[in-house]
Amino acid sequence: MKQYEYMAKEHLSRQGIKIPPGRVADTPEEARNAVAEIGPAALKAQVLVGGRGKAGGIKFASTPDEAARVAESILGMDLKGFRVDRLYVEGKLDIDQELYVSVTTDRNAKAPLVMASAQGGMEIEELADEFIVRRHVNPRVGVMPYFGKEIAEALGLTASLGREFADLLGRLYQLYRNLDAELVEINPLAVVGGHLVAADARLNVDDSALYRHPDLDTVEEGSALEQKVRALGLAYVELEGDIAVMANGAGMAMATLDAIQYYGGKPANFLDAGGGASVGPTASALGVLVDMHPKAIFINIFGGITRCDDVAQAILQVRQRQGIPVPLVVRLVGTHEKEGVALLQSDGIAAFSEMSAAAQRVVELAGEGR
Amino acid sequence: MKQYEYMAKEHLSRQGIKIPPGRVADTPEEARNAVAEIGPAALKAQVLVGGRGKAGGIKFASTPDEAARVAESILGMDLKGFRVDRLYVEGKLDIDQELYVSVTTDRNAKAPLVMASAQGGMEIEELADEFIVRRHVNPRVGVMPYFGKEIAEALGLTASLGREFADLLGRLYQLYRNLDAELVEINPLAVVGGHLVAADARLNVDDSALYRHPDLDTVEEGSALEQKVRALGLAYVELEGDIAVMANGAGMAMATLDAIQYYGGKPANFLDAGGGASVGPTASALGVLVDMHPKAIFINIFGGITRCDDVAQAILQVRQRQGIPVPLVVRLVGTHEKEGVALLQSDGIAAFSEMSAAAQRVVELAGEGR
Amino acid sequence: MAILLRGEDRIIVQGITGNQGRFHTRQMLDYGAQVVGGTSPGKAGQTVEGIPVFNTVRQAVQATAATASIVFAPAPFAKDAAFEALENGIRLLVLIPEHIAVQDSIDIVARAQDLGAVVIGPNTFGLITPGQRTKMGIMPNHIYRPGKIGVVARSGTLSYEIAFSLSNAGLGQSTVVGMGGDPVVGQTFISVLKAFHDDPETEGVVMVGEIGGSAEEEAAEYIQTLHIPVVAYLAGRSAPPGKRMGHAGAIIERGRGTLESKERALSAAGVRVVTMPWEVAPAMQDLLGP
Amino acid sequence: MAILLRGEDRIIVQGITGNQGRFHTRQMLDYGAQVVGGTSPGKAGQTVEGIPVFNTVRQAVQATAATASIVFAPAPFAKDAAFEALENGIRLLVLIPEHIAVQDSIDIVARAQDLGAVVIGPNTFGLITPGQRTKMGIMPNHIYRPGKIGVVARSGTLSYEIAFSLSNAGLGQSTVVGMGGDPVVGQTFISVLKAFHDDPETEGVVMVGEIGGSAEEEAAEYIQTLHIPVVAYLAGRSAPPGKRMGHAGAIIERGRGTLESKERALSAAGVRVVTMPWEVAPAMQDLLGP
Repeated sequence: MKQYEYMAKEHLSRQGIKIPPGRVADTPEEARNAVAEIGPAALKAQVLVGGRGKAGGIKFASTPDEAARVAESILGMDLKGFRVDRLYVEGKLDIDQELYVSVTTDRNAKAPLVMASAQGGMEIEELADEFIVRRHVNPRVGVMPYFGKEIAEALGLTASLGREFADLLGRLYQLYRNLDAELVEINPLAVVGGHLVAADARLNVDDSALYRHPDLDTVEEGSALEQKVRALGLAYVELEGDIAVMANGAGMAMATLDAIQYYGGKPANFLDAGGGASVGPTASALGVLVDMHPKAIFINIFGGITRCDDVAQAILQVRQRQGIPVPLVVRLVGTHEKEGVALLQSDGIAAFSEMSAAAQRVVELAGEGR
Repeated sequence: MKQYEYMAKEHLSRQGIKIPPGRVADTPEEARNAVAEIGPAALKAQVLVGGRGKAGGIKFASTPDEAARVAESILGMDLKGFRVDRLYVEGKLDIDQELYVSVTTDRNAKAPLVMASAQGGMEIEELADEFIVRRHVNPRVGVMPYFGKEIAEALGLTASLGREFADLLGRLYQLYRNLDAELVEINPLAVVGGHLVAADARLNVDDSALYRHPDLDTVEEGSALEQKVRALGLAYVELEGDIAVMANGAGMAMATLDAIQYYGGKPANFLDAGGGASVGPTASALGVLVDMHPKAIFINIFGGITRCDDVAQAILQVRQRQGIPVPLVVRLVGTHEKEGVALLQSDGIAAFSEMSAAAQRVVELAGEGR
Repeated sequence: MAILLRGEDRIIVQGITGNQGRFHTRQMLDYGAQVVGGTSPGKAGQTVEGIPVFNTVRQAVQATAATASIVFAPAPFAKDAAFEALENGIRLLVLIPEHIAVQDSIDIVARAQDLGAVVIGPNTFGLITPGQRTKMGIMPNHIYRPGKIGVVARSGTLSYEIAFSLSNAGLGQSTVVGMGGDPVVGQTFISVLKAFHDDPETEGVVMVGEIGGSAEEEAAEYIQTLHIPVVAYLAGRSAPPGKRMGHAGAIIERGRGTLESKERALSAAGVRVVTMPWEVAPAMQDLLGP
Repeated sequence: MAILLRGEDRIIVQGITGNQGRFHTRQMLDYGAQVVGGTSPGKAGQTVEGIPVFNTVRQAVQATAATASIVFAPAPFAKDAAFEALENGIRLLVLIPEHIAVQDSIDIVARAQDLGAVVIGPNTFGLITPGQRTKMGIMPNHIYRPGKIGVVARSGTLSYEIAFSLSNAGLGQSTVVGMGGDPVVGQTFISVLKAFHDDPETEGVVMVGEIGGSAEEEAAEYIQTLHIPVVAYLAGRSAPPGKRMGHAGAIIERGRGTLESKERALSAAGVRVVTMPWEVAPAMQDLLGP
């Protein structure tokens, strides 16, 4: 779960990392008051996209009146598909140098990774490799002062700034660990009057660890429909096409989308019904697909833990309850395959056993394909 | 540094371990008020000795008036050489079972050690080995719930009490780590209505780590003189005899006491002047010895880091400043030995080079020995 | 032979009295696995499917001499269960739960490395060695056949699909290993490929990967040093960048971990890369020759 | 030969620009030790006694290929210094500071074990190998002579006393090791005795122990398996129970760690136990024979 900049900064500050003075503003009036209080400031759109600045999501105001005008212009605007509902009004900094620092998890190394650069301000992907210092953290050891000093040394910081950087990196790592962060990033990490200040911040928290952080502000991502399906406990992503898809297992669901595309079709969604889902949840998930009004529906099941007859039951339930007014292709093999196929047949549905044939057929029925 | 029971309990409570209701009382009136507030209670002398109960340092009171009377009788009493200045008035518990649990450091294993017993209430040394469960904590892992459950299992606790014990042990270990404890002990750990309550507690904090705990209540141990010498940064212990001793290095100082005793003398103190102490501190230490009015003084120096001429200078300073009115024996070898011996000779003091001869001589001069 | 799991391995089930634990204990026993005990706090003395239940792993290991464990604990308790197993001498640990906090997985994997233990998962279907009638996992029993093809996969159902198609094509499996779908898991493609390479009975390996991360790219470098036919199928060809696809593993961000980069690296390393699951078995038949 | 420290060891000094670091760098160089570098944050480019100073151990190791380090940091910073050394490849680490928090020492010692590194101290005078003209420590240079007696001690000055008396009696030393006076230190009597036992040049060992703890008792069990003459002197015969005597190590509490129990155990193991420091050299001469 991503956190807005102002939330991320609040966490940094609680961890003892210096941030500029700032206020949240949801209206031009609040922006005016904020600037009246803290002086010349940057008004920053609180949206979960990178490159806000270039897209016009960050503007400056020297006076309260200017702040209100600028806020008026940013609030409500569309920033790369996200509506701006909130601003963070932050005191302007007199920056000598911009650094970059982040802690994230390196899946391959199975360890935390610190990245730092003396060329901050840019997105890290846009930085050439030679400007980035990468050091894995040994999780048995954590980030001790010497480790931060080694990185500071590699960045070419002075001894006193190096000590401050080492202290900050220790705190940043503590935040990463204590808050179960996937990523905590300060960019730019500004050098202001010989001291380090977090001028912008990103914080993504591990969804699997949210149960440990009940006090964390909840930030919903995705469309209303995505949020609704996820609330059922299912992994769901909206896509551009018209063939609705349900499969069991994330890898299987991805392979199913690939197969549709392979035959020239366009999938409407990714839906992992999970391994071993029972009749009820499977029916709910299918109901959502029907409500999407796709051109066709493809159900691709390899029954392992999932029982084919449970899936067949779910299909029949949805047919009875709300009807399935679009072509439906079902591929059903594995555990209790016979019973499932028989059930579907009793309702006039012919199940495929080959994934390739089934994918080809649903693309045809949707009127797409080569 | 040891903490009084009431301090230890405060720490346990902050760590989420259940303690009985309690109040500190320095006067009979405060004891009366405490019992008025919390009901029938135990009045416990706050002194740093074991076996308070047997020595009459713990008594019960059912009413406020009784509390005042009992407090009157305990306050000011001498408990194994310690004056009772403070009581801890603690709500009486209806105890079903008494357990024992502690976390301490095992020097040989270089790791924390958990000891637990289903036979709590007694001093751990009085418990037979077969009643004590001993398990080292791997410092790389710490105390996780499974570890506590394994110990609970060995103690024969029920599943629900076992879970509570495992939770408590995790907290106790956190306290041990976070507070740099040498020992944290709950004895008895009372089972009250199916739950665990810390009925008595001990907490000793590592002196070397006190700088990390500036908020910790300071508890002074030892005589006024011991405290005064320790304030000079020197290791000092008062003993029973009449031969004052100064040596450099703890092992050397101990060996010096042994040598005095070997020749039939009785050392008055242990004083480690430290390795490499300069003239000033060495003179201060010697000054303290003179003030003790011993029968004789023995200075035993093997100059490694410590320079023999610095020691000689210190001796001359003290002689000039305050005089040394008792027999003085100096043994001086090692770094700058020649210079040191010459300096002493210039002031009429003959230095020994053999420790045995010197020890024998000082015992003679003190009029002791075989 | 086979890799990691053999018929003689003595297995315990942590969380044996839960629904999942109970069901899969039955399935493992039916397959022929030597399940010798299970744990569930406060349930010592009971039996599940004839298998004795203990309160702690310590007791279970003492009583059964088990060296392998499969964990069915809920995610918040998985770290404790994993450490309980590792600290009590378990050296093959299968972690079924999904949604284990990543920091917990990091700690588990690091500790297992220190102790020389093998962790499969978390968020895995487990592993199965058909030729020795043993498995630790939740995969369906009937789709595997004994044979000489090693399979290593990130994803469960997709690996079933491919194992089943191999079986149907007469290509039995030496061992099928589920690495797990979580961001941090105990194995890498490299560690499993190495084990297959060292196994004289494995004659070809199927890699089932997916978008996200760079495990496949790193494996490619290693494969160049191997002398064993490898077929790779990677899911996620159609996935748009920046979208999470169920598996935390399956996310493409910032232009890394794309299907193209993975396929390019694997092809360059001599791997036969196929684009659809049903192409795996024919490709392997082709590589192995008549 | 010798144990733990040899002439070819390349040594850095952490905290080389402080008073202590500077003084003992000079002493070590005078003795013949290969001090190749030192560290002090922000002082890179300077030299101390002709030795180059680096900001970090990482840089020092890269530039000098050092594998040994002696630490002079103040106690609160010793853990960081120790980990800096260990994580950067140092495999012989001498920790001079006293009063390091015990929890820090526990962490340092555990990490060194994991990495296969040798920690001497904390609160040690270090170690010296006279026959190879090398030392890492703060002991006076002039009291040692090359020879065949190994010395292992908890306490500094007392060990000087005994080493000097050995030298004066014509009994030179192979290596003299200071285990350190803190409650938790890197070595045990057993680990050092084992090293002496495995060293073909060491023909006898002197143990200098003291009251408190049970390291001597545990060593006694081990010594029974050795075939090497051992003389032990233990300080603290006159110490009253329950009093701390400077060394955190020297405390007798609750009837354990008494001098009597130590001497009994050592004598039973065949160790020649003497009661005064000046009896050590004659006893060793007696054991070794003419």
